Amino acid sequence: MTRQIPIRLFGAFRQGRSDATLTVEIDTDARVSELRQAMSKALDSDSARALLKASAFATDTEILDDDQPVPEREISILPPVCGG
Amino acid sequence: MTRQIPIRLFGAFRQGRSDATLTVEIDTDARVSELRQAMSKALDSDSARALLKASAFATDTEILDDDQPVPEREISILPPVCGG
Amino acid sequence: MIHVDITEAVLDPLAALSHCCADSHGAADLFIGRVRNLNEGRAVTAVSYDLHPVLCKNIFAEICREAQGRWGDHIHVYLVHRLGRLEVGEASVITAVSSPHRAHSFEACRYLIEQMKVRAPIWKQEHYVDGDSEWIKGHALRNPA
Amino acid sequence: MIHVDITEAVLDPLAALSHCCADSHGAADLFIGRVRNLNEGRAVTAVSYDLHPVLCKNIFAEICREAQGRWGDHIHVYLVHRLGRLEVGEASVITAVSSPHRAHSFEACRYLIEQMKVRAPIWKQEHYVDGDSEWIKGHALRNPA
Repeated sequence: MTRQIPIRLFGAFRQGRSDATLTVEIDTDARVSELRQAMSKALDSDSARALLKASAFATDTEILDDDQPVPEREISILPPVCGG
Repeated sequence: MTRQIPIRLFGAFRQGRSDATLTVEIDTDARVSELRQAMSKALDSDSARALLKASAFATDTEILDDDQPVPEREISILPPVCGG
Repeated sequence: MIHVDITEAVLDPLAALSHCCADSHGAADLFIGRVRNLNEGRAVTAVSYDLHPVLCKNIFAEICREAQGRWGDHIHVYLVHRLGRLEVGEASVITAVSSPHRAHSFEACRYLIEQMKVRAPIWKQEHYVDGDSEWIKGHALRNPA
Repeated sequence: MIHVDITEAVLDPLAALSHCCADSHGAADLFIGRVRNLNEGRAVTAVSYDLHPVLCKNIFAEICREAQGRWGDHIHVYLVHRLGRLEVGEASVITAVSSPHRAHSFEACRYLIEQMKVRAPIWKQEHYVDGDSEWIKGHALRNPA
């Protein structure tokens, strides 16, 4: 069994894209590390893949660890931050 | 030769006084320490004399040391400060 | 009292100072971050801020609660960040704290801005005089693998 | 740029932030001191400030120049104190600094208020709920004899 995960994109991941979401397919019981692999395959440039390595997956309430199961909630990918 | 020195009063030195100046007489060539003695004699309470010991004489531009000659300028007596 | 927000509207320092005020508070410190005309030697004309609204407000609230944990539940805390495109000189963030004595206001206000910068999901794209633009490198949120 | 003043008018934080602003300054810190309703356990209703106007402005300017000496001539510095009778909650002093980066704004703004408190010829008479009033003990300006 697999499921489709729409990943919300922010910051540099939006560079040169018209949409703010990237959808990938993972196993139903996949962990965040597998989501990371699937997203890496779906990205179209080395610079985006390098950015992904420094980026965190998150829900609306928490940053996810790589060994957590992917929760049934909206998932975002957060590049390194620089507010202010 | 003596001269009259009007000393501008601030803060607690104004407590219970209608005027903001206390005039004392010192020798023409007196130093600040002598002005301090003259003012001490002119004060009417022990608490004011105690306050004077912690207070500084000053012009509009500088705090005066006790061994300086009393300058020919307006003189103020400044109790310990607490702005803000 | 805690107030956090993200907004596309111009930031209002007086709103921050109204929030950070109480009869028992003798001190308030307020910090404003503004868009600079120069960053790492490049002439900047504007900055676009992208952010994750819900997570951002959650993190802001968490940082504010931490400040109250460190400097006292009675302190008033304010943290608002702007969203969208800002010209040079416009305020991107305001943090403010009021407290009975000044040391806590300064320390807590500084804490808010320092923590916000490394933890809040906010991204900054600089627009340069030469027409180029670039997403600024920042602090990784990813937990060490 | 340095702005110092003493005034009987209500203090204006926006004037401070307008002064502490430049295209190259990404940061501004502003401190407000306000009259508290409690001091050393006594309920306060108001405070009267007395000060030596000319010497006060001279000392303010000296403190501001020192801040520029320590954190750079380019920083903008603002220091204004109020005079007269103030009710609880009213601002007695505003200090503010803007600079390219935030650390200098925080440090210099703190410097202004700390130095002002121990060096400026200003005196505070507290008025209490019970009708009593008292001149507050402060920091001696007298050079050690």
